[in-house]
Amino acid sequence: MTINACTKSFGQNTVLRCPALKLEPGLIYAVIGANGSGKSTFARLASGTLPADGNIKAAGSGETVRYMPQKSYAFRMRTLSNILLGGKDRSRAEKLMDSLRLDGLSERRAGVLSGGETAKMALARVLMQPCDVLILDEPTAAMDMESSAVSEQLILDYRQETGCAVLLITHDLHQARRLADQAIFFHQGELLETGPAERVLFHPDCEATERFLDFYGGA
Amino acid sequence: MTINACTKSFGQNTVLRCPALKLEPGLIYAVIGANGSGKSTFARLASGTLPADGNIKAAGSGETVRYMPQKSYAFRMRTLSNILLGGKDRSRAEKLMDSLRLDGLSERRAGVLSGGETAKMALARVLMQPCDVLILDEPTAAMDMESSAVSEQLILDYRQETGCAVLLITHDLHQARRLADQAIFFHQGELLETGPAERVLFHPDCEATERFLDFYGGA
Amino acid sequence: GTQTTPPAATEPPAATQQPAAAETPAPEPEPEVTPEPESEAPASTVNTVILKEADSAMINTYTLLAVNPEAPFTDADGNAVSDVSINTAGAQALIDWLLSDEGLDMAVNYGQADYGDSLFYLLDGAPHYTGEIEPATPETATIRLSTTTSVNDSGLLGNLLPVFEEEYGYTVEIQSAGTGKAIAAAKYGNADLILVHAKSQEEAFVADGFAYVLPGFESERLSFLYNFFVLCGPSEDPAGVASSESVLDAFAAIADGKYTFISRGDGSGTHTKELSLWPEALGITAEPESFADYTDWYVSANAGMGACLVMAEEMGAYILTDKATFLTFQVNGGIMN
Amino acid sequence: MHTALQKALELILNGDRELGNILLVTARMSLSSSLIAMLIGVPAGIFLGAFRFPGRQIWIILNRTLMGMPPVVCGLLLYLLFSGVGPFGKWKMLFTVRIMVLAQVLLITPLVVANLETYVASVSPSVRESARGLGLGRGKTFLLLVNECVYPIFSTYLLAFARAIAEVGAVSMVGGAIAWKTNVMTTAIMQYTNRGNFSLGIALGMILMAVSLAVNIVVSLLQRRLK
Amino acid sequence: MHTALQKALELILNGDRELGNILLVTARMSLSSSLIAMLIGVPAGIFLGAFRFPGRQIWIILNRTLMGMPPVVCGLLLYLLFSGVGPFGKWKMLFTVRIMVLAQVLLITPLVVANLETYVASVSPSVRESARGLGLGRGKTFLLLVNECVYPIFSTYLLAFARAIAEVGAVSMVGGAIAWKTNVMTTAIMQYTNRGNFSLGIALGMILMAVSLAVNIVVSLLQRRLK
Ligand SMILES: Nc1ncnc2c1ncn2[C@@H]1O[C@H](COP(=O)(O)OP(=O)(O)OP(=O)(O)O)[C@@H](O)[C@H]1O
Ligand SMILES: Nc1ncnc2c1ncn2[C@@H]1O[C@H](COP(=O)(O)OP(=O)(O)OP(=O)(O)O)[C@@H](O)[C@H]1O
Ligand SMILES: [Mg+2]
Ligand SMILES: [Mg+2]
Repeated sequence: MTINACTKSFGQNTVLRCPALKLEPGLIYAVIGANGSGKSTFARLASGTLPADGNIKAAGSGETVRYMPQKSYAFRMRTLSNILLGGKDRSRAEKLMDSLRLDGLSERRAGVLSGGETAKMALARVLMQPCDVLILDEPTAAMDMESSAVSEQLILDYRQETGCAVLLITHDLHQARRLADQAIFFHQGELLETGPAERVLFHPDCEATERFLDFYGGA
Repeated sequence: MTINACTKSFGQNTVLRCPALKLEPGLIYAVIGANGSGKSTFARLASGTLPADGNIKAAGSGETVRYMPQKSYAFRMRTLSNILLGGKDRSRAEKLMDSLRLDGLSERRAGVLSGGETAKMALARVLMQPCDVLILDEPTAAMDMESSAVSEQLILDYRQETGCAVLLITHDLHQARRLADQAIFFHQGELLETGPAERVLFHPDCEATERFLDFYGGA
Repeated sequence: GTQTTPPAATEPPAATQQPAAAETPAPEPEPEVTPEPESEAPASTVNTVILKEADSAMINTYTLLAVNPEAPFTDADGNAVSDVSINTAGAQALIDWLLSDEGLDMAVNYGQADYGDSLFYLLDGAPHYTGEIEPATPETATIRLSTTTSVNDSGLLGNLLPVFEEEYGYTVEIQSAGTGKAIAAAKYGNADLILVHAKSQEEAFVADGFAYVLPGFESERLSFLYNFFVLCGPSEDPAGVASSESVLDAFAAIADGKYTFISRGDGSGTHTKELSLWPEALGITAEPESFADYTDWYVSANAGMGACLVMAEEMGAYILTDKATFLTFQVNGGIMN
Repeated sequence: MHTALQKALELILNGDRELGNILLVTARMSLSSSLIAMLIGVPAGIFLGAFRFPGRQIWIILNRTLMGMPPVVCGLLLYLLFSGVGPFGKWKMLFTVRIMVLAQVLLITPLVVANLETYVASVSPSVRESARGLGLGRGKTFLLLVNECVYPIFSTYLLAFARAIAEVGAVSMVGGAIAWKTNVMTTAIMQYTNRGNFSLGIALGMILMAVSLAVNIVVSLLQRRLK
Repeated sequence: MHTALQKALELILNGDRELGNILLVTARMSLSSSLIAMLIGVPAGIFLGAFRFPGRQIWIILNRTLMGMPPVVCGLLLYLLFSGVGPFGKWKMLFTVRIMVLAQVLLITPLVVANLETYVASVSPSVRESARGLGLGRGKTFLLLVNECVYPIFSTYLLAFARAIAEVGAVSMVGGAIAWKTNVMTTAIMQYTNRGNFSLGIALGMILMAVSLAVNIVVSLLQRRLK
């Protein structure tokens, strides 16, 4: 799938400038960058939930996209019903809930779930059906370590089964390293560097990337 | 400061059962536990934003408490005004914004900030004035690594200056280790273990704690 | 077009004239809405016409009553209330003026310009005032006049009162409502005088002690003007009321043939009059129960005269109205195409 | 006040036949008009609040202006349209409950739209983002929005019902307040007031408020359970 | 329709003195009553929506019932209270603009309260949690809630104003529709209609709607800037 070159501005504040991008099926792309560097904006454009400037469609047509936003929204219904919004397959929903340890919560109103539980519900929801491009905006930020690990495995499995491309936005560079084949680095709204994860995460070309990764050592 | 023994139920679902707890001034308490184990509920009770069952006040009286919720709320005003809600000292606000790299955003409407930016604003807001007990619910979960490191330093400085007790809820055990003097472990709504961070995080008494920490190795 | 039966013998000549609205330009209210010429097809204009008028049973007498400041006022729950403030001096001045040469003259001539006919006539033996009229003082300057819609809507008061106000410095606040409410307003201490047209209700008002005899007059009830109720209906007149002997026969014919009839149903003077015209055997009173069996033709609209005329026009129904209101309604266009 | 209360009780206890008819017509008219207004207004309001399309702002202002349409004007317009010489005169709807319902729907729908629009505007961005992210189409997203609005829908229904049952200007104009046919509580109150029978007017008013209170309690309980 | 439009324009262009007075009284009455209703209703609505206190649910239901109070009943009650024989008769307020404003305030305030309550209930938990966490007192929290409600406050104001300018039942009862004093647009429309002068009625209606539209546009633009 291709993502068209596009920009996004709010007022005179240009928040994202992104060249055309080709996503290979079956690969996981880690999207990294500082807070406010435009990662979520990129995800919104790529998923088609936000129109780019000039109403350009960022996402290529024909491919199906599934997208888990950074702020997961719990629809005003039970947790299980929320997950079934992602797809009708009940047994798959139950399997996902089991692995994410949400099984006791299926009848709880989704609005009262804890932060991590909400994130897990949203992840399960988005994984319910196959797609061509899966976009995940910091899916594990609110999760505990076990759930985080389970989630990573679920993402890998999903990629395996569907052969989709995955855009994974994360601040956890350990996670990026564990999962990603490719990495995309955003800096102040610019796509600054992209390439194999190995290279970008360990031997970046740009100085800015290097500076960003410096804090990795400290972590 | 003391936290009274209290429980919290929703319907017949008891979400938290917590014995009385004494917090020493000047110490940082890491609060850890799986998703849904009741950490945020504990924070809400301790901060007085949620009444415990029987309307018991969890927090002791006389002490001032400041609390940063898990979901930071951006009031409908500029970022700087949001931060000034925490205290009137403008130069302190600017210093905090500088260190958190929010300085360019002071005139931006807080509602449009990115996830990490919002968290940083909320942290700055809560650090504006001294208090006796500071409660932080996953303050750095949405932040990039540099901001996370800065935030940790700000928390340590604040503790230094004010001599307050800090309750720090976190899923990042590295962070807990770096900052915490004491650790509190919640398991399925029960306060299961508490003690010096060294011991709880490395040589826990309970089996459940041990199991929880197991995933630490994997991370 | 409009047409009428020849007037009964008792009439003053002026009242027998058919309203020649078309001939007389009506420049004051709205120049551009000229009433339809008589020759025009009925479908495009007000189809409701006067069928029966100037019957002796149809005299509509207007009466002034000054509210007695010593009246046995009670509140809504029937507890006595003392010291209700009534502007007696103002009420007296207004009554004096209305019954003076100037006032009566203006009243009797009102309508000539717009309708080519007077809307109100002077009653034989109407009280007449010739003395001085007190000018306003700050305490007496505001006069509260409670009156019926017909007097107000016909424009009579709007024509007369500015002259009085100008000359003597008063301000007259007119509340217009059905006679029932107009009288109730006075009973609740909200009017200094009333101008109404329902004899039985007036007499009850006097009997209850709410009116009093003004200095220089003989009676509490100062009846001074009259005009006629008219029975209107579709120009085709299916019940043939136009040719009936008397208005009572006309009503009987309507009831007999179950032709739709619109009743004000609101306790107004017109309603009170209408109730007295039905054959007694029907037993129609103000109580809804009394006509529950006649709902197929007896339409109790409980609305103002204008709204009822509209309804009559719409349903091709018969209706009792006072002539002044009917003429005003007609001049104003009544129905818009 | 005391007399009025007594009269109200008497009317009810005596099973006054006319009161029964008035209550029936009132219920028929206000229930149908408020429900129809909801059926039109809820989707329209959600649509207006959630989806961006050219001319949206104009529609919003137009709706707000319609909200300010005086009942008497609404009644007058309908009257002219449905009177014998008007374009719809052939339908013979004037002075029936049907046209009263129509007038009420015209008056209430803009209110419903405005209420829903305001609420939906605040939740729609998150809802639409999540729905879109799950590949849900416009139709499903719309249904989800309806589901998110259940609480305000109940509140709005109460508002709509309150207006329907309390309105008098338009209803008397097009319905004619004909006894045994189109006379409703408010027009009956007017009637008694016009006759100077204030305490009977207040008595009917009390009954009306009691009905209102009952509807409120029922709807509030329902709303509470659904929250 | 055409004649009516022509008449409306003529009335305005000729600077008809009575129309001028009617417009003035209408503006005075509807602006003051809607503003007073907001001053009372916004705080009350926010309070009811945000803070838990014993009896809160009862207040909400009570308010919703008041929302259903028919204008004629409200007018009637005030009429009786302020009549010469009523308990407040001495104040001589009947048939003044002041009592019309009072009646409108009684009718509109519950609407404002209900609108604000519904909205605040949805944002208040987060706002209060954050405010409390910053050690802000009730007063400050309340002001923050007001600030969060600016958008619905504007929408509600439009609703309040719309009702104030369009209402006829209560206003005619307590105001008496006295020419040059308490006659407003709606009562004037009623009067003209009663005299069969429909086109003048519609003409006034058009002017009223134009005023409404103008207010709407101004408020909508303001609201947009504040969003
Ligand atoms: N109103 C409520 N009704 C029922 N259950 C509730 C309600 N509020 C919270 N809960 C439940 O209470 C449990 C504890 O929630 P809490 O937010 O304290 O978890 P947490 O430890 O902070 O989790 P996380 O790490 O995901 O933030 C959760 O399972 C949640 O579903
Ligand atoms: N409506 C808007 N108006 C103005 N600026 C906006 C608007 N929406 C977003 N921004 C700005 O755009 C920038 C990019 O936001 P985005 O959410 O894409 O960041 P991010 O990379 O996802 O950050 P984080 O790691 O914190 O989630 C931020 O600085 C934000 O303040
Ligand atoms: Mg983001
Ligand atoms: Mg939590």
